[in-house]
Amino acid sequence: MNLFFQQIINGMTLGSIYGLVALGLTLVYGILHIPNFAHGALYMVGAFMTYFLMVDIGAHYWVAMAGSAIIVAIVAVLSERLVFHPLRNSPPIHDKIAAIGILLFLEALVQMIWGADFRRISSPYTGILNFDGLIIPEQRLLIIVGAFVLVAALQLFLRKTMTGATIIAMAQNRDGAFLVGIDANRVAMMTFAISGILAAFAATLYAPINLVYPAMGHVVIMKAFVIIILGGMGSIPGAIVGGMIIGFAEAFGGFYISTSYKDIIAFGLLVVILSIRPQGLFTKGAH
Amino acid sequence: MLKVENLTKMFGGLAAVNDVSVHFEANKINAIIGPNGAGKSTFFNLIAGMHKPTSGRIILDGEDITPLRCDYIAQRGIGRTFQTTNLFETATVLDNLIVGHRLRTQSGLWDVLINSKRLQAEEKECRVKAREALDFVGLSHVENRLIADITQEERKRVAFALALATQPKLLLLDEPAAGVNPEETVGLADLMHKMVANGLTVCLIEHKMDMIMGMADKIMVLDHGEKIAEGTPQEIRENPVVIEAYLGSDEDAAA
Amino acid sequence: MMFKLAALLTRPATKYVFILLALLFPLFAANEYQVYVMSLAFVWAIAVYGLNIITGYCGQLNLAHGGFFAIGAYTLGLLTSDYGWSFWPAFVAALLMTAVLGFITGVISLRLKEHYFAIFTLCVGFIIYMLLDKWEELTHGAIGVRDIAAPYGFGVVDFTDSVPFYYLVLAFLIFSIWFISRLSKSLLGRTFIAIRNGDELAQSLGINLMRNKVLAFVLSTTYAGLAGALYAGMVRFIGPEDANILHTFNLITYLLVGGIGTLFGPLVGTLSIVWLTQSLQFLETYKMILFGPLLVLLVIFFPNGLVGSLLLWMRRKAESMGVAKAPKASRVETSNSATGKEAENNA
Amino acid sequence: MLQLKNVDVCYGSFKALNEISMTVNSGELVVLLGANGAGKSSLFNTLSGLNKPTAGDIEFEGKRLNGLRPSAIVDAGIVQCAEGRKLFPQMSVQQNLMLGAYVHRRDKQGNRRRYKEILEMFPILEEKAEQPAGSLSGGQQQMVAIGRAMMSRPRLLMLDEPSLGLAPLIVRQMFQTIQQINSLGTTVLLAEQNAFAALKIASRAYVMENGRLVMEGDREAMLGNEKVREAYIGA
Amino acid sequence: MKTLRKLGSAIAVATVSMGMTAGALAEEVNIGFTGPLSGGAALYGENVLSGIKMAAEEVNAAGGIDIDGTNYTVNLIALDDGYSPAQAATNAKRLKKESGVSAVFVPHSGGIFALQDFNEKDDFLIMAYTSVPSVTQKGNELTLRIPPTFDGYVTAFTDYAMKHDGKKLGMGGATHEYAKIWAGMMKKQWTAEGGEVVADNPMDYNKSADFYTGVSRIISEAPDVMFVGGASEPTGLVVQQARQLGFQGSFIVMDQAKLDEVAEVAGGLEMMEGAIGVVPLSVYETKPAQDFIKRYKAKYSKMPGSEAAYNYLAMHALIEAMDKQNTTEAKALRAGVPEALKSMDDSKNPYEVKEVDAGGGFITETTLAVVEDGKIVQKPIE
Repeated sequence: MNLFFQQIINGMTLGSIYGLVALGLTLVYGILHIPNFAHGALYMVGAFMTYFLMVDIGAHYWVAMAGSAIIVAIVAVLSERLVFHPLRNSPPIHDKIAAIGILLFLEALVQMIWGADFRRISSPYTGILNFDGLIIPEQRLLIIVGAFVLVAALQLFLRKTMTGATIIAMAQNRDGAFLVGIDANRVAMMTFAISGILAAFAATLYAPINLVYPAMGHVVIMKAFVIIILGGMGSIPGAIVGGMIIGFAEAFGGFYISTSYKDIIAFGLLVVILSIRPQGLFTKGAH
Repeated sequence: MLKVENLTKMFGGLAAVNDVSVHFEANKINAIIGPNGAGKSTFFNLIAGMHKPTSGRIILDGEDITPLRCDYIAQRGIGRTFQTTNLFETATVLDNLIVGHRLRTQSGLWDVLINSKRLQAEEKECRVKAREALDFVGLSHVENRLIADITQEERKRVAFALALATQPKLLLLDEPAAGVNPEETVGLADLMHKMVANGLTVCLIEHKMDMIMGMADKIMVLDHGEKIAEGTPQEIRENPVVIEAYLGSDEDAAA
Repeated sequence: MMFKLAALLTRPATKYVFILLALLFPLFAANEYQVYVMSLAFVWAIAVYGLNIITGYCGQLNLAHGGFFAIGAYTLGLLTSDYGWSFWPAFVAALLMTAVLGFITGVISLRLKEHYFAIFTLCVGFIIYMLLDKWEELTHGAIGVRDIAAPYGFGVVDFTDSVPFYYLVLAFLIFSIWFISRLSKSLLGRTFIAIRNGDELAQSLGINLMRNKVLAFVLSTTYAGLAGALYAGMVRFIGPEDANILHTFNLITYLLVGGIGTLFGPLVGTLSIVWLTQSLQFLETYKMILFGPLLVLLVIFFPNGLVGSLLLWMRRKAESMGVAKAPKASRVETSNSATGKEAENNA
Repeated sequence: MLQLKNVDVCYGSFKALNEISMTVNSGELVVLLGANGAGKSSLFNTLSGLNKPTAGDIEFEGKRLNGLRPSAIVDAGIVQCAEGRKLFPQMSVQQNLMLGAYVHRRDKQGNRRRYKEILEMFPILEEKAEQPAGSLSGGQQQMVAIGRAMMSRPRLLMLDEPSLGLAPLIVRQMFQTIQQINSLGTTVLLAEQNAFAALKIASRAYVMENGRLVMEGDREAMLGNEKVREAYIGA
Repeated sequence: MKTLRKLGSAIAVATVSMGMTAGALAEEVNIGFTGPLSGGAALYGENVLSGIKMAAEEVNAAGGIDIDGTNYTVNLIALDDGYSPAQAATNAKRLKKESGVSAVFVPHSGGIFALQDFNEKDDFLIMAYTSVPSVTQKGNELTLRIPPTFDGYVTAFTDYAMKHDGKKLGMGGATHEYAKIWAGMMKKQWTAEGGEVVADNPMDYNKSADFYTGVSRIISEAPDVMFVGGASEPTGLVVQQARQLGFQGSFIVMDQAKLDEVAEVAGGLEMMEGAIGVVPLSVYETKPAQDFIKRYKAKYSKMPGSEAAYNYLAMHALIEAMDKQNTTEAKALRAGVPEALKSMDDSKNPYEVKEVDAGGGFITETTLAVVEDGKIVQKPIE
């Protein structure tokens, strides 16, 4: 029975990270219609920035996390200004290829600076909580709580602030947003910045129980795409729920079915769901 | 030739087309008018098979085509144009039109591979039909121009020609004169008369009233998805219900 | 001057010159390595031509293409190494296998539109990769497939040598291009392009969307399978990494750089990028630092690809020079404007 | 207040607006009449900065508007309440309204005051403040749209077919409201197909046909004019 | 700064090698490398390359080598193959045809198999860095296998673990090719000696985002010993998570992972109590090994792994063979390397490899180390 709860914890940990990454991706898609394949690279850069700030500068974990978020936000905004903005009228395939260009560049750049070594970030929370045999390392708890707080903060920002409202407005009715005088460029930059910040937070939360290396974004980004399709592209709750579905599917599938095939589970799930419901789980009507 | 019986289409809880029955006669120009959002485009999409009606029947020359998929409906002889037509910008006008007759041909992959006699014959036939259609709309002279290089009005005509190349019996035209300058509108109207003179039945949605009133044999007025009037232009112009739908009633203004 | 040169390039007879050049290439290649790279580039080019059918002509971005390439390679590899088939029967089997699997995938996936189709096929590609990696009983998993048979030349030529193999690949490439050029001008090709121009328009012309899309998809996967089978016969060792999603991205890059939906774009794109990456090899780890931005710049400044941009430039030039008729070659070329996203309002 | 001189707008080779010259004076309620496709929405979108004029000049309170971005035009005091309302359907009524004040986002107090005024104008919206705008009835949605536009404190309010798809009784209320807005000092430019009702509250009117202004005149002159009728139902 | 220097040297190597093809610097002898320098396995490739590079630079600093009376410096040309066999084959063709190398270092078996297809025909020696036994069992006459095959380890580790820890084995190794072959032999040996494999759950060490599920699945079968191992760092994570989940038994660590590096990630040697693995270089107390570590640390400011050390000694042996045989001809080098291993200075041979078997594999003494009381202790093979 404990093993069962153990998988629940594990599913929630994974789901939280996936959800955070997918959230940034879905925002950018929902508002700007860019499937940003470079998002995984932002996640990776986030982890390296935290590593840099902690190991080379000696910053505290939380300070490093904040610093990393700022830097990645800047990188994300730069990519919007320099790459996606000039491509806004091109066919969608061009966005995808340009995103891949960014991804290759960022990965090579990080590798040039830090090398390809596996690196470790240690968090100050190394304790392990033991509830009658149910083992929860503190960092995992932190991930779950952290993701919850971030999602809540994002919701507050989007619902309660004027700036946040402009982002939602742009997603819900582009023309309407123009009519009330919202500046498209501002929103685009803001959206990219938020997606970068979320990626950096996710990476920093996750890094202490994982490794930091230039190719670390690959699998995460693939799953994030699965998640936003599952949850409906552009849907915020969809990203969270989708993240949890994939997290749980992996945890339980990996445990009760097969660890080797656990990565297939996420993708297989999507294929099955889309075969039955071409518009995704949570969207109404066809896309 | 086209009989529509109690056609209804619900989107969610909303009736976009509500219990519309109408009969379009062959060799006539039939117009559908109505304020914005009256359900005109939905009505077209139902006839062309793009949407399936919630209830009601569509009968073309005695055959119930309601359950058919839209490509079969096209083969039965209903051609249509759209408000905007995406064409192959960097190909010539003629090249764009050749595919129009595709639905009357058979050749497939194997014919391409062996360059069969059938394929050659059919390609020739398609080319001939495309030229005929182009000639019909009066654009023979731009045959070799690229789509990107022709005018808006010529594009409209190319779209007509594309629909004509399918050899339809009934042609549905969705706002054919939208985005066309007034002088050119007259030419398009002439073209529609020519279609009817050549045995086609035309059914169009249009907002340009002067054009409609001058050319339609029969007008159906839709408002809020319902048919509120039907008749000749003269009847329509004098119909108080129509006037109210368009101009608002004096009663409204009395406030 | 430039224009005359370009006009010369687009003249129909020029293709025979290029074929001649390709035939003579092994003679003036500096060494066997260059022949080898050229053969590999041709193999990739065949796969890119496949991608061009479904994505360039039919307008559906297929991200599982690399996966089908790998299926072709694995079918040939496993049949020859594990089941003792000889090369050519296994080669035919590889084509059939990719066609059949392409058909099944197509029937399911082509109901989806735009990004949904793209991401769906991305997942299919990833599943193919995972299955090749994990289904050890069949594929040997991570260990890969060794001892793959080389094509035999029926006692006439030895295809294990680089130069004969080069000619073999060249023959397949020429056949592939020839078939596509015929296809793109045929009624069938026009049907595909009509679908790219818009689902609704195509349907109103009486075109059976699903049947034609699936046909285009199957054709494209078969091309991928052909390329994969040749690849297996050339490298003679394959592993799951050959199905890595990055290969699909590479193929798309080749297509886009050359010019999507153009007849010679796939070849030009593949050759230029393959040789470019080879010449950037001296940068070792850092080659992507150059390559990444280069890709971005290309996409921004040459959105129609090299071939597409050349043709467009030719047309503009021809107009400004008062040449009434556009160059004939552009007849079979397509631009990607139709696959463009809905005209977005960008203030 | 607003002056257009020979404004052209082309979409490709199609001239959507052809040499439009018109004037709107401060405090007026000017009606723009014309059938669907006559170019009313094109004109409005051009004034809002969503379309760029290909020729001519647009001046507002002495300031040249050509080529300004939509946000700058709202800032300058012109706002459009577009056809089809263009609300943010999943956002609450309150959020929709507050977003209308986007260009004055720093003036929180002023916005709150304005918000109260809007609710006084449309009391029903106070009850619905927390509901998603998309769940409201058509008339209520139109109120939100007008309210949202008014939140930006425009000096010129453009209304594109506000009566579209509304029940007659609601339409009547709508015109009352528009008149009220105008009488409180906001200049109004109104495009309507409900010609009679619109003319009743108008000070002046223009008639558009095929992208041109074909007639101009005051209310009385227009009400009895056969040409107005023709513009809608044809000769 | 370090990176700028790296980029600088890369460009320098490149310009030199391009100059080479032009024939400008005739007194250089070229040696090739193809391995992963980008992508997920880039670290591994870089480590291998670092050892080879170090050897080449040492030789050049000492004045190069003499072949037939002419003095040559060694020029290493490294190409990235991103772990792809096809790209490795392309690179090898290029190295051979454009730079005329007589030997190519390849650190992955896929690439090695791809190269073995044509290396005899094209006449170059494959310096194979892989423990996969079959690379030297297929009769390729121009292949040298640098590290020991792992069959020795498998037996030794199994013997030790059975005796000290128990009969129930949980398999939690990696999924890449090398790990798969290792695990296969491990399983066979374990059951052959009367043990029981209670769980078999390999995990993707290079890509997996999380090992929690996999590890808990193994632990749920209550094994006495857990087989782990891929690259050192993820292995450390697996060990750490196993301990966190309450696993009390010992580990058999596959030779790709180094006990000391694993411990660093796992959270200290105490997490690894009872772990059995190969003796890490850092524990070698011989003078050649310690000297090598010192020099390597001075150069790269990190601890060398065995892939650096093995390739370092192999490069030295190769160059020594050129010097001794007075030729760069591949067959002569294949014959000359065993001689060179015997005759070359011990300082160039941190593992003191002295012999090559008939198939072309370097013969290394199998070693075994165990973590005892928080220390890595070398144990005799029983």
